[in-house]
Amino acid sequence: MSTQKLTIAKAINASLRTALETDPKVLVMGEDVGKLGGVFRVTDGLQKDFGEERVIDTPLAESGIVGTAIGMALRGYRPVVEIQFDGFVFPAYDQIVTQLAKMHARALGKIKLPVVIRIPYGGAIGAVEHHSESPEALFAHVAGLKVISPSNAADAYWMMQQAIQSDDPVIYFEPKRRYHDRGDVDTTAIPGPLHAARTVREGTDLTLVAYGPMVKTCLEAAAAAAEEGKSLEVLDLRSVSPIDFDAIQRSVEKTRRLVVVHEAPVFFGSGAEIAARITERCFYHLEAPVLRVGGYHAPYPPSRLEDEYLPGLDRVLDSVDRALAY
Amino acid sequence: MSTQKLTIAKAINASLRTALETDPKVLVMGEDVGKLGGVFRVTDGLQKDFGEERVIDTPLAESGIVGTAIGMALRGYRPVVEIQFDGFVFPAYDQIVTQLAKMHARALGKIKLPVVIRIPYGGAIGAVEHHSESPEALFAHVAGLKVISPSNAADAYWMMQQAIQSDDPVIYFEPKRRYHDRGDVDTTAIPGPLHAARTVREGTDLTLVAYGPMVKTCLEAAAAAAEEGKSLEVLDLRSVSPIDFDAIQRSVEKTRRLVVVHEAPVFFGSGAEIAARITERCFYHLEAPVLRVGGYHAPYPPSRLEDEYLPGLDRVLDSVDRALAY
Amino acid sequence: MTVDSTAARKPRRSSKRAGAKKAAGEPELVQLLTPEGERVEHPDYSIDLSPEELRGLYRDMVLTRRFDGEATTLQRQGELGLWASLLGQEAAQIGSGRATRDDDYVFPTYREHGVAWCRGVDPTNLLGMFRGVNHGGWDPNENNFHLYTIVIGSQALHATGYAMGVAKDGADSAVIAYFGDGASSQGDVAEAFTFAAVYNAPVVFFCQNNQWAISEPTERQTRVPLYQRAQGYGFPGVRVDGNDVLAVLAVTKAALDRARTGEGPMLIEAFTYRMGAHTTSDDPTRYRLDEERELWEAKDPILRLRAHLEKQGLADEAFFAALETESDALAKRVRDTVRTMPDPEDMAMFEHTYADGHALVDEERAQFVAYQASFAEETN
Amino acid sequence: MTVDSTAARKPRRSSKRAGAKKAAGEPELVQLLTPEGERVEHPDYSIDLSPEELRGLYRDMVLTRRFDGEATTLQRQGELGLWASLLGQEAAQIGSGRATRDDDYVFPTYREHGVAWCRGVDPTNLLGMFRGVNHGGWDPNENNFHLYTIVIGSQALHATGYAMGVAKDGADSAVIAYFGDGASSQGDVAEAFTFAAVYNAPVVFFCQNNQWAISEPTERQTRVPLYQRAQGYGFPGVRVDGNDVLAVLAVTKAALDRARTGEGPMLIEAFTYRMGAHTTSDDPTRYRLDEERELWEAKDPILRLRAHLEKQGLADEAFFAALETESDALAKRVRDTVRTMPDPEDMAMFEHTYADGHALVDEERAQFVAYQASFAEETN
Ligand SMILES: Cc1ncc(C[n+]2csc(CCOP(=O)(O)OP(=O)(O)O)c2C)c(N)n1
Ligand SMILES: Cc1ncc(C[n+]2csc(CCOP(=O)(O)OP(=O)(O)O)c2C)c(N)n1
Ligand SMILES: [Mg+2]
Ligand SMILES: [Mg+2]
Repeated sequence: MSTQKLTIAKAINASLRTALETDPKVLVMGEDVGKLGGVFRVTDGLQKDFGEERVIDTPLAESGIVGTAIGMALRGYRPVVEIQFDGFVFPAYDQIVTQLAKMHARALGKIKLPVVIRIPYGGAIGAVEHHSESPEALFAHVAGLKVISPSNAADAYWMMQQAIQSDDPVIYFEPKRRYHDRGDVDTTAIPGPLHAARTVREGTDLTLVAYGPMVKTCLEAAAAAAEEGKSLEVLDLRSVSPIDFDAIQRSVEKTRRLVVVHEAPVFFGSGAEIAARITERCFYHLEAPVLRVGGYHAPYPPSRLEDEYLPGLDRVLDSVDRALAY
Repeated sequence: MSTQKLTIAKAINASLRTALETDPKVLVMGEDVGKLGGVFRVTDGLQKDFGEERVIDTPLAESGIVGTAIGMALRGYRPVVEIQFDGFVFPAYDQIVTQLAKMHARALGKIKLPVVIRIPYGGAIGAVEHHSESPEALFAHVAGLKVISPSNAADAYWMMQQAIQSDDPVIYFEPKRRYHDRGDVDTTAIPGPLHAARTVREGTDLTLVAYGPMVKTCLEAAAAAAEEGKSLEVLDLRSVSPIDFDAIQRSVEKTRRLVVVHEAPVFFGSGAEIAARITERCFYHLEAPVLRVGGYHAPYPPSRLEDEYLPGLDRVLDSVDRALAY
Repeated sequence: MTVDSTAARKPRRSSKRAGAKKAAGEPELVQLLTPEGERVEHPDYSIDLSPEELRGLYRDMVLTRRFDGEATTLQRQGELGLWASLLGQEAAQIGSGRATRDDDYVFPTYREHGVAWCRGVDPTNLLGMFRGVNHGGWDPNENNFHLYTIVIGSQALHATGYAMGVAKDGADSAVIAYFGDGASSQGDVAEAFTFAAVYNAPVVFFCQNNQWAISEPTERQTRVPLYQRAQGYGFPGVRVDGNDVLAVLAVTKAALDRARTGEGPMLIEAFTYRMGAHTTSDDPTRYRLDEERELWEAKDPILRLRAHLEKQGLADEAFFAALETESDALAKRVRDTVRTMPDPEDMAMFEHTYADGHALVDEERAQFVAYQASFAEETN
Repeated sequence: MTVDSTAARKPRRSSKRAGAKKAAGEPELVQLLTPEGERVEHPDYSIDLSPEELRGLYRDMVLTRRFDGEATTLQRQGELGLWASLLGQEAAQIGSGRATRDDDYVFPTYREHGVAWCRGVDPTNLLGMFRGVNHGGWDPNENNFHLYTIVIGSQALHATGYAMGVAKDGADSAVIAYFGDGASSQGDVAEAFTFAAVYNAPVVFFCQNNQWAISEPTERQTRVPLYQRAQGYGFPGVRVDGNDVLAVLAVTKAALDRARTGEGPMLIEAFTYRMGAHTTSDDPTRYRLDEERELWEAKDPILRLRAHLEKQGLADEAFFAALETESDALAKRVRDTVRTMPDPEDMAMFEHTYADGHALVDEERAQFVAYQASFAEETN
């Protein structure tokens, strides 16, 4: 066993390093990933150690980055692409949706597209426009992509390992506001399945489902609720496509109440899919409708408003109370 | 009153013609919209009558089309943009999501973006890849856009009039497989609100909600169910953002059962949002979970499989039976 | 798949501007065979083919055209949902396709049936997507011929990325990306130029300027000849007579050789003409005059090479007759194969969305099986 | 906002290639004032300014730099979340900004504080988005100065569309789109070139090549000088010394005049240098050497004009002293304004998503009000 205490950012860095070391086909590419080490330093030191042929600073063109990554994957490489911020993925959206997601099926399985797209996402970092968004639903709706998001350092490390090893395109959403959260990372552990949810706190009265940055918020909410005598179970979803509905179902059959929390706008967000499917699966178990806590139907606001826009402790607890009141 | 029997395609054409005649600021633009009249002839004859300055054949570049339309809107024009097929909107997705949708808010309301984006969408026309998709959820999730889809000729005419008159960007999804369906269009009528749903068949046992091409399918399903003694109410949603939840709620409070039907994949589709919100609003009214009928989590299949992929009469009735069985 | 004795020289330094000199309005284009079938010389590109090779190119073009015509007929008969004919572009495709080596990689758009032929893809495999039984019916790696790409311009980036990979591998293969005049307007093509230039990728951009993008003439895409686009990205562009199979072969071979020896990307604009409709769904009478087509019939790529073969006595009646028979046989095989091409199984919908599986796909597949079984039950 | 007596000639036919001649490795650039402050002539571009106008340009640059420096300080003090400094790019921005007419329309990126100044936008209005109180704190139509655009390259298309509208209106205004060297790689910028060329739109593309896109040098975006990009799209490109306010003014005015007289688009590459960090979040020591910056300090746009003013006796000590006082006052006003800039009301989140309203926004607004009210109740 070899356990280190790492931040999420450093855990991703370590995972990329491991992949570059163990598989000569792995490439890292994106804007400023080289000397600068990325604007969040997630790729820090990699170009120095693996050279410009493996860690590639690209022209400023996201469609070009993803499009050429597809080409390199066709040549047998396994590119790990960085999109600098959530709001800048859209120039690449066509390549992701019409090519990356569909090419394996188009070729009747004859070719594989092992491309990982890293996207630092989410708000609460006081940034300017386009730097705080949560577009995961726009990828989960698209068949052919897998969409995941770690909430802690160990997952950040292992989910990146598994994403790179996957022969499918994976969108890896990094909870940027949690980049500096530390956790134990055992780089010799045997990881569980990539798309399985994990119960991060057991409870009996209500289930909170979250992923990425909102897991911590939900744990805080559960701790606060505990002081009021409410027992909340918290599930870290880890994967948004596929979603581990079995795990949610198991929990809801026990707690009979579900609140889904994400930063992304509620309207057409992950919460909608989870609410719809879990209601179908657990119709006779649910004591209350599945409630959703998330962003409003508005562009992500100027940062001085983000505390109001984002789901925080109070809004989560408010929904918990509403669900428990049924 | 001036009522004509028109196909949906002709009704849109007539509506564009009216708009070009009455407002010198209205422009029509897109690939092949001029001499050819569009690949579906929806803009047939418009360039001949209004000239190349008003009906503009563009270079083959969707981002350019939407991006320049934004610029023209800033100059005071009201561009109506055609995207040739659903699957080709993605190169413009960045301009739509990061610019068109957000610019009004970015300017604190100081500028308006009256741009209509016409997208022929949906399947069942035996086409090759990228020509049969239903990407409406990918627009509805984005605040700042309005998303609508007519199901009949009269709506096609009037909703286009209202879309053009709206000061907000409107994504106007045209049910291409229904282009040739005829209906009465009264071009002097006073239309109802753009975003209001309409009850197209009254019923008492279950509500079917659909929009665009699936309305007809649902009406057929309701007729078939009637023969078996089941009374289905059919709601034509007409608008996917905003959604007329009040109308759905009213209907569900009466019928107590709801099935949502769309061509788009079920996972993260409109049905999820409707199921989630209606379950919340009608928790004590629902006798069955809201069921969803739609496409599978797979790329739109080769056309020889589309009958299996798309929700048809049988699949709708199957879900109706399942809902009624609760 | 290369005509190996093609003696195309590597472009000299000066060739960067080959074709850049304007002659009376129209830019010069590289031509080695006049519309009348006369061999002419060009300072930068030359070619020396044996009679057998010349007949081979002729055969390629004739068979490709016959296949293409048969597909059009099959569409009219309802066997295909759509067909995108290459009529008129045979020289551009056979010339460039025959310039490639087995280890080169080709990224076509949706009309490169002639290139597919050169790469050894069975023509009947091209028909699946147009019939609606698949989205691409061949294994790209079998002939280093990628699937057809419908979203205009996308494949230029895939080609560039592939070429970057080739360079990383230290291989001396080259990559060729096909696209149209309309595609030149897409941001993806521009970004491909940028990436290819910056990384000096071994990729040849082969633009078939057939002068139309559905109903839009090339003037809707550019106001200067397209080959000039390359220069502003820092690599050479050249316009070649796209109806002259010899010139296309020579220029493409030179460009591929250039790429494989580390000299980076190049843009070839093959100036040609789409003789037919955009696809079988299209009606060109709405937007262009018959006269234009007639003008181009005089420049027909096949007639031109035939004239040359005949004038030079390089092929006899027996050759042409045998080719006719071979064409008929090909057409028949295509017909028979398409007509018996089975529809995919329903369950195929649930295959190949993912390589590693996906829980939702499993769930939906199971539901579908149950749903279908419910009919069986009812019938019981 | 024009310096009207600017006697920039319309570029002659030959000027299409101005700057295209290479001199010892580096392409020629248009220069009218040497780094030492000497006036020089250029065959295609000339300028003749009064002492007052020269002092005006100097004042613009000094005040812009002072404002910019103050904003950097305010960021360090926590009053702003971020600042994108224009340090070093004052001449490129003031020269081009002063070349515009009131009725022209400007599409900036996020660093055009000097252009905003020329357009009459109150500098304090630029700070709102960097403080996080809004996404764009001015009315674009008040000064024909669009909001800052953060998504790289997008605004090039808005500018082109706007210019197409200007042409439709038959107006003789021109449009100018700013973007960086990095932005030149974006498909949107290429598509803007295509649209502008095809419709002959009255738009000037003004690329500030400050040689860096965050940590990436221009070689990551192109292997030839960027101004050459234009030619392949069928319009002229020129490289101007971006640290020479006179040359920038002359070239931009000529390009705008060209556009307004129906000669279509033009690309100006202002060759300059980002003296500071990309933004206050950036650490340039990780990727570039101090020496480079030092080299460019010798070409400082402000010192250069000051040297000229002093050498020619066009400004006296009193002028410089008064300007110093004015700078201090500006800085103080900026400081005071920012510090008292109020946060937006919570409810502002629900404003302006739509012009015509949206039922969901109404619903969420009502829920939010009820939610907030619930706290008030609890407190009661
Ligand atoms: C992104 C995208 N937009 C629109 C289309 C529809 N479309 C198919 S072919 C075509 C014209 C292509 O013209 P060109 O690139 O010249 O190729 P050609 O068909 O002439 O071979 C268009 C607009 C598409 N396939 N992809
Ligand atoms: C589409 C997009 N991708 C990435 C970014 C992140 N980003 C912001 S500025 C910048 C570099 C821009 O360089 P350049 O165009 O040269 O302008 P400069 O900052 O030098 O003025 C990058 C990559 C962005 N804003 N938009
Ligand atoms: Mg073409
Ligand atoms: Mg720069």
